[in-house]
Amino acid sequence: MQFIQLVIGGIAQGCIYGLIALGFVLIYKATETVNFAQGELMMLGAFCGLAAMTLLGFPFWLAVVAAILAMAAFGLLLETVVIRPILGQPAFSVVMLTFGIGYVGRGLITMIPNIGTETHTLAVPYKDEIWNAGGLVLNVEQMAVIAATAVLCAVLYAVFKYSKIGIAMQASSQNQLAAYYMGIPVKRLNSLVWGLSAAVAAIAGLLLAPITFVHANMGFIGLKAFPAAVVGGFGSLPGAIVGGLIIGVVESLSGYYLPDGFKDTAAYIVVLVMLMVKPNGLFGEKLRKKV
Amino acid sequence: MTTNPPPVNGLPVLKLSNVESAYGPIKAIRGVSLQVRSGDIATVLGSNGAGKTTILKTISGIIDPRKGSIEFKGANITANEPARIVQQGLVHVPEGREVFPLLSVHDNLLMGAYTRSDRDGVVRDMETVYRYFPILKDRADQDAGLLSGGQQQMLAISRAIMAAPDLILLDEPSLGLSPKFTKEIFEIVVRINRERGTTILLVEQNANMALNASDYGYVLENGRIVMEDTCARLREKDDIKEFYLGMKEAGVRGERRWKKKKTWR
Amino acid sequence: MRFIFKTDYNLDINLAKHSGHVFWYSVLMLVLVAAPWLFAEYWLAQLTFVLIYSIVGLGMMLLAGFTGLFSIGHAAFLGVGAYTQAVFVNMGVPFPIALALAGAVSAAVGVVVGLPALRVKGIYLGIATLAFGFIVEEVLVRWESVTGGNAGIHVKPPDIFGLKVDSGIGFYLLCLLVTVGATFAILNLLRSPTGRAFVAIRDSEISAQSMGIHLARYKTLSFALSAALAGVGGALYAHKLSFISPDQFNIIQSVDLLLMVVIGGLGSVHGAFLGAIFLITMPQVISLGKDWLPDAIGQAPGLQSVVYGAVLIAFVLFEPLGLYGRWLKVRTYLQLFPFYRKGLFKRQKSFQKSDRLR
Amino acid sequence: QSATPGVSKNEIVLGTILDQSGPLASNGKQFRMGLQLRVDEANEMGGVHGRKIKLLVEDDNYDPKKSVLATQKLIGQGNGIFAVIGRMGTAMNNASMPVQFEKNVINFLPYAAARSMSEPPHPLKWANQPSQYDQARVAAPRLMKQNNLSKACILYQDDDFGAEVLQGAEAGLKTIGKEFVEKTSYKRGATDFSTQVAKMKSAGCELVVLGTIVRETVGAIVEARKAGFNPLFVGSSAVYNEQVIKLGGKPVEGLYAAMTAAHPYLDAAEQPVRSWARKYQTKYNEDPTVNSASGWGAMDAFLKVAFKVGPNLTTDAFVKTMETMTFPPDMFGMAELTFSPTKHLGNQFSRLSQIQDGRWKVVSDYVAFSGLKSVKDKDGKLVVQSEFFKDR
Amino acid sequence: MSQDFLLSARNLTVRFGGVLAVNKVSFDVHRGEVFTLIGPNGAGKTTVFNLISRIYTPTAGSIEYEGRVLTEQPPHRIAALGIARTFQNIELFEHATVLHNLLIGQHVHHKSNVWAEMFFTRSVRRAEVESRENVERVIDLLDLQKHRDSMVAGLPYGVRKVVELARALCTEPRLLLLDEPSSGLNVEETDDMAFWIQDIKNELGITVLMVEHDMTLVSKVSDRVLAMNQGEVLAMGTPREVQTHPGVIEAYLGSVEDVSFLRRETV
Ligand SMILES: Nc1ncnc2c1ncn2[C@@H]1O[C@H](COP(=O)(O)OP(=O)(O)OP(=O)(O)O)[C@@H](O)[C@H]1O
Ligand SMILES: Nc1ncnc2c1ncn2[C@@H]1O[C@H](COP(=O)(O)OP(=O)(O)OP(=O)(O)O)[C@@H](O)[C@H]1O
Ligand SMILES: [Mg+2]
Ligand SMILES: [Mg+2]
Repeated sequence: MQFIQLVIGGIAQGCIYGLIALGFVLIYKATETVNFAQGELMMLGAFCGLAAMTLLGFPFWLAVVAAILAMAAFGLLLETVVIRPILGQPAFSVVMLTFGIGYVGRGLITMIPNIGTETHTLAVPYKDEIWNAGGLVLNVEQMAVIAATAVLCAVLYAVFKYSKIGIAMQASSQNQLAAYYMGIPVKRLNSLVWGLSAAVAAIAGLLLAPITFVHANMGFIGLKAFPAAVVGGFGSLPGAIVGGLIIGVVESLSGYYLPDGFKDTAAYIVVLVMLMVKPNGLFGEKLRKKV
Repeated sequence: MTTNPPPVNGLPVLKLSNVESAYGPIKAIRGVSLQVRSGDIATVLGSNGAGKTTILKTISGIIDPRKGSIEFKGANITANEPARIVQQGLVHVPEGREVFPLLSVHDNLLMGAYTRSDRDGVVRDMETVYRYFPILKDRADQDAGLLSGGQQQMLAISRAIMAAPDLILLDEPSLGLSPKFTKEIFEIVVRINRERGTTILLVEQNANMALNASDYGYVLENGRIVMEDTCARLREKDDIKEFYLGMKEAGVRGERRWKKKKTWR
Repeated sequence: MRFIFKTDYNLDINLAKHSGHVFWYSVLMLVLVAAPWLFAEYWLAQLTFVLIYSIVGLGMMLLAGFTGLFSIGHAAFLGVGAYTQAVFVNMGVPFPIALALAGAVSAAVGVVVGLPALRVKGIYLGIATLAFGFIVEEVLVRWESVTGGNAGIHVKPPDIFGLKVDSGIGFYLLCLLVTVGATFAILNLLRSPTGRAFVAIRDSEISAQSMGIHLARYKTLSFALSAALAGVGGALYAHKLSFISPDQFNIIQSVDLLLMVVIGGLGSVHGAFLGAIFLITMPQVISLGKDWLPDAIGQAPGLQSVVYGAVLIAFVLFEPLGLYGRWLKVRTYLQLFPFYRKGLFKRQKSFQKSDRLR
Repeated sequence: QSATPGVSKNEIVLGTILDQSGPLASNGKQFRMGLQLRVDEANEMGGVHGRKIKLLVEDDNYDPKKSVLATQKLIGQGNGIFAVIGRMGTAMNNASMPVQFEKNVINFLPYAAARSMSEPPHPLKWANQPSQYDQARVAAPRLMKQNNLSKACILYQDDDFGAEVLQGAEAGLKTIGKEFVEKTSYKRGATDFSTQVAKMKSAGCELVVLGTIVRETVGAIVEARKAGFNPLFVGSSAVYNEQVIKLGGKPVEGLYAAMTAAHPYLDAAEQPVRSWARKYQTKYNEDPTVNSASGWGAMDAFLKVAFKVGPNLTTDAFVKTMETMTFPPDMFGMAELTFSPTKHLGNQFSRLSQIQDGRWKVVSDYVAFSGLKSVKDKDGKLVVQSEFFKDR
Repeated sequence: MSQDFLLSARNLTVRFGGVLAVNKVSFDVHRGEVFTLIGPNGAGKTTVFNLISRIYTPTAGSIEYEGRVLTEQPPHRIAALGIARTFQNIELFEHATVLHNLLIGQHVHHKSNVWAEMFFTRSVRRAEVESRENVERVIDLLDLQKHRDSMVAGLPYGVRKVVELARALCTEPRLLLLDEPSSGLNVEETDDMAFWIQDIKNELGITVLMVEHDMTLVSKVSDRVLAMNQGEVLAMGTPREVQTHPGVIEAYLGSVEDVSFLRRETV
């Protein structure tokens, strides 16, 4: 029983990692950059929701929609203002940019008087609700995360696999020059991707808010989502989820059965082991240049 | 488009006036003016580093010219977004293949048709392409990056065909192709030109092929156009014969030692 | 413009390419040696930190800038060096020996990290080093008998076989010595076959291999050298701060180190120094600027990180080659004056190509 | 005039180094505003013996290295500073103190509750906050005894702060002959406490000592309530915070916390606190917190000493005076502070507060942790006895 | 194994998933000859090169080189054994100068000792000067003087091909593998290439194994030619023999020699 409860807890936590990892993978698949500001976008999304509910007095669901839209717009803006000017530079430059964006995002939120430095709660309708199923405690907040993660993953997977735009996004990440030659509007797609990933971040932020609270540093949880994405194979959407679940469950079990310290490093140990055994992750493509 | 009217050889579909492009401080082409008439095949000859690729890249908006202007179908497309230029019906088959290595061959072809919205036409052209290059059909699900060099070249050309453009810029299409396929490629190029009325601007090291297949030719040296004429006449020029067609009087080894360098300046 | 007529291959090999180099670098050295008598103590302390971070930066530069391997866990090596130094110095081991040990232990750890690096690259390597950084931090926390755990440990001042260096000036000169030594070692390495092998690996692994470069060996070597430099830097850091605790070597520190080399200018030794200067002076500049701003902004928490992030963004956007790149442009401008043409440094359109296939 | 750093004819320059942009920016900001409020008040009244107070604030991002640099900057800049007041964080203080002591700069009432703020003794070290260690040492055995509990657990943050609480609580339990049945920790910033709670639940704990700060406190308690695990929770002064109530809501009812200064509730009974809070509110447009009160208090203490020293302010004179100081309890309910040449930690008391009906209620008098001893009572049971022990 | 064979492949077979890229291919390369592989696109020529330079491992079969089993050597040892190659798609160190590229070619000839290098001892300096002299000889041979200090990234395609050849020569190989050396070169440059290959064979005494599509070049320089098709050996012999082999004409050369049929006038 205890074991099952731990696994359930691990799955719930894993879905959180997976959800954030989805955001990483999305950007990576479409632009081949790693967005170290994903956590901050998530934080901004949560603050948007908070603002919509407290300042504008929106009901919860409306606030959710508003926050997602606002963040999508923000993502577009971000792309136009800071990412686009260096489009085409090595991916690493963009990675550095995202560090900068992260700093600025966190700083700006912190600068808001009386709000930025505080921790807030988001009044979600299902707060603190639990289902008791045969002695197992199921947390509604976590169930919401699980459900949303599954749906998002399926939708994004389909987009990348079957839609022309999704394939074009991958194409421009693999060879931008060729994408231009084909008439793919690389810039527009790039905006779209950033908008999309900011929206995904907003969803993650809103789902996480009841679990981790809303505060300027809530984005740091993203540091655990990286290992999740890597374990699954960085370019794979289902991989992000599976990676998240693996890490969540390993964390949960090692937290209970192993001495202190293992829970917090479990994610990192798992990722190192994975990289030794299967360097491209579970679902990662086997990449080899043909000469 | 397959539905295009038969070729009306006449009006210039592409017109470069006084174009100058540079990489940083290095000027690669200067004062280049050329025209390609609708329905024609035009070719640019030139030795290594003459600036042929640079001309094509400037036309398709990959590099912005420092000076001069480029007109396509009467509209000024100087320094436009590459994507916009393609939408107007100008496709560039780049030097060095530039396939999408991690997409399947099929998806690569699909990307070639990105700007099109007529599904039926795309399906039809896909079949045409597969008929031209059956190996691509066999490998439709393989990652394009794993194709052999020549197969990738076929894919690059096919992608351009998939776009059903009005003008194709071809940068060394025969690079790395077997002799048999080189001929076939040129046949295909000529066929596309004849059957679909697609105008073609061709850059090719195989001058013999190029001069035979084209209507009009330009010779480029050190970034400047030094000669232009119909191909029929170019084929007869001594300089062309010697330097581009390899018909030297004496292939003596010693000659190379003091390198008779061609120059028109 | 300066034209140099070369008469000997040695001219290409020498570090100083012409007499101007010799002159200006000698002047710089003189100023640095005289610094304790030129600058106030506060500025000297800053300068000491700059030197320490330059050493670490050299290591980062070797790894990221020249070998093309990015580490997001480099603070771990800094930490290993710092703790090794602290433990040995507190045991009474003389400073030079402890410093060598700090470098060696870090290098050994670097080899261990380098091993997975042989199989993964790009983002995977980044995450592997990130993971490794967290694990080292955790070990420092848990291995209380040696590290003192979270409470941290105090470090005794350096003792060079009986000669105690407990003044700021003495320690500064010590750091200067180590920095100069490390810089020459790296410069020499970079003009030797090993340095070329690193660059080859950065540009194309497949052809490096076909040129007979043993990828595993050189990648590990790069990791080891980089870690050793970080370890030496960490050891000096431990002395300068005289108190170390595990959380000083966390992810934020690692990111700072990465930013340092990026802002300095990846792929140039100068960049390591310029980056270190930037990293240390930036917070000072911000807090100076604070007083000029209205209170609502100047005193607002978070200002520092906004400015920091904004500067970083500005650098990537406007000067991707970092401070060193900017300096090169200024220099060229001056040399060409008055013939400078406007388009000279116009950025070319460039196109991203997948790093996944390299 | 002597060449005392930071003191000039009409100015005393003080420095403080606080986290203004890092993980504890919120506390740092409130503390800074508290300090500044008192400075402004003093300057409006003409300063100290004709000298205006100037407070230089540095942000260290909760990073020891930056803290050292900031300290060096403060002491090296212009005429230097007379004292560092209320510097935040244990590691930051530990790293910076040697640097400033070299320059004979006092470390005055740091905003850190660790033993190293007053130990090992140093003439320039002056602290007023009972350490987390001592708070836990008093609170844990006391609640055990009071409620007749037998099994205690601890959940602590695995850093220097958590270690203080852990060691203190362990020492305290030892006085009543007990040990923790479960010790479990988490990393700073953790959000998932399910395994920790599961561990403590299966150990059957009745008292859980929390070496946690705000969010983790709430996270852990909420998780426990969901799992149907309802022991007594007690934390150090770090959980004594309005935020805990705001975030936690219902589940955190009943939580105990060790504390000294009481939260300045605006509708609080005492008039002086009310008018102080109003002043604060008008100045900063936000409600004061216990951090603001601590900042205000620290500056207030400094001013009192400086007044007492007289017009000839030197470091030596300040230290001499400080060694004789006794500060009566202030309006926030801070205990009496007494200092002596051998006693550099002013406060040796802490008390307990509990969340009742969404408010912190003080539920005990001050308890001294120095005089604590355990005695066998007539039944042979161990009892904690203290000269100060006095339950309400 | 006879001393005349520098390299001999026996029953080489490689399978990539469903594709049988090379199927039971055997051949011998004699010391001091130019041996050419031809064949239609996708015949498996480059794959054979990749097998020799150990980028791929054969599914079956073996390669012997100077009496050693090559397939047991790690990839980085190949250069040290005296085998150098060029790549079909050019794999240069883009962000380095031509000189730098060529110096890397000298890598195998240095016992690099990190400590000595850090102090840049006299012997390191001597070795550096020596490398430079070797490199300069290659630069002279291939007429690369004016590109010596240019960044590779900015060079035209044709020059890069030459630089890659030069880099391979700098490893001072005994066996040189050239993958389509003339692709992207015009007639005149191809002529130069032919002369160079002959120089390399005759003056430097290096054995050349080449993949090439330009039949003029092939006939000019090769001693023997092996034609492949779909991973299998189709024909082997002198250039003349192979060019007249019906299977080769059918699969590779195509039948029409005259290309004037392309002209518009003739349609
Ligand atoms: N990225 C670049 N950076 C700097 N210079 C360049 C760059 N690309 C080309 N050049 C220079 O521009 C000139 C023209 O190059 P271009 O590629 O157009 O020649 P080309 O005629 O296509 O030659 P090839 O036949 O080799 O393909 C060359 O001298 C070359 O050195
Ligand atoms: N790594 C690989 N994975 C899958 N298939 C491969 C791989 N490498 C080569 N192939 C396939 O093996 C076949 C032979 O390829 P190879 O590159 O050897 O051809 P080639 O003879 O060099 O042709 P070309 O003249 O076009 O360069 C091709 O069909 C190619 O698709
Ligand atoms: Mg070209
Ligand atoms: Mg090939």
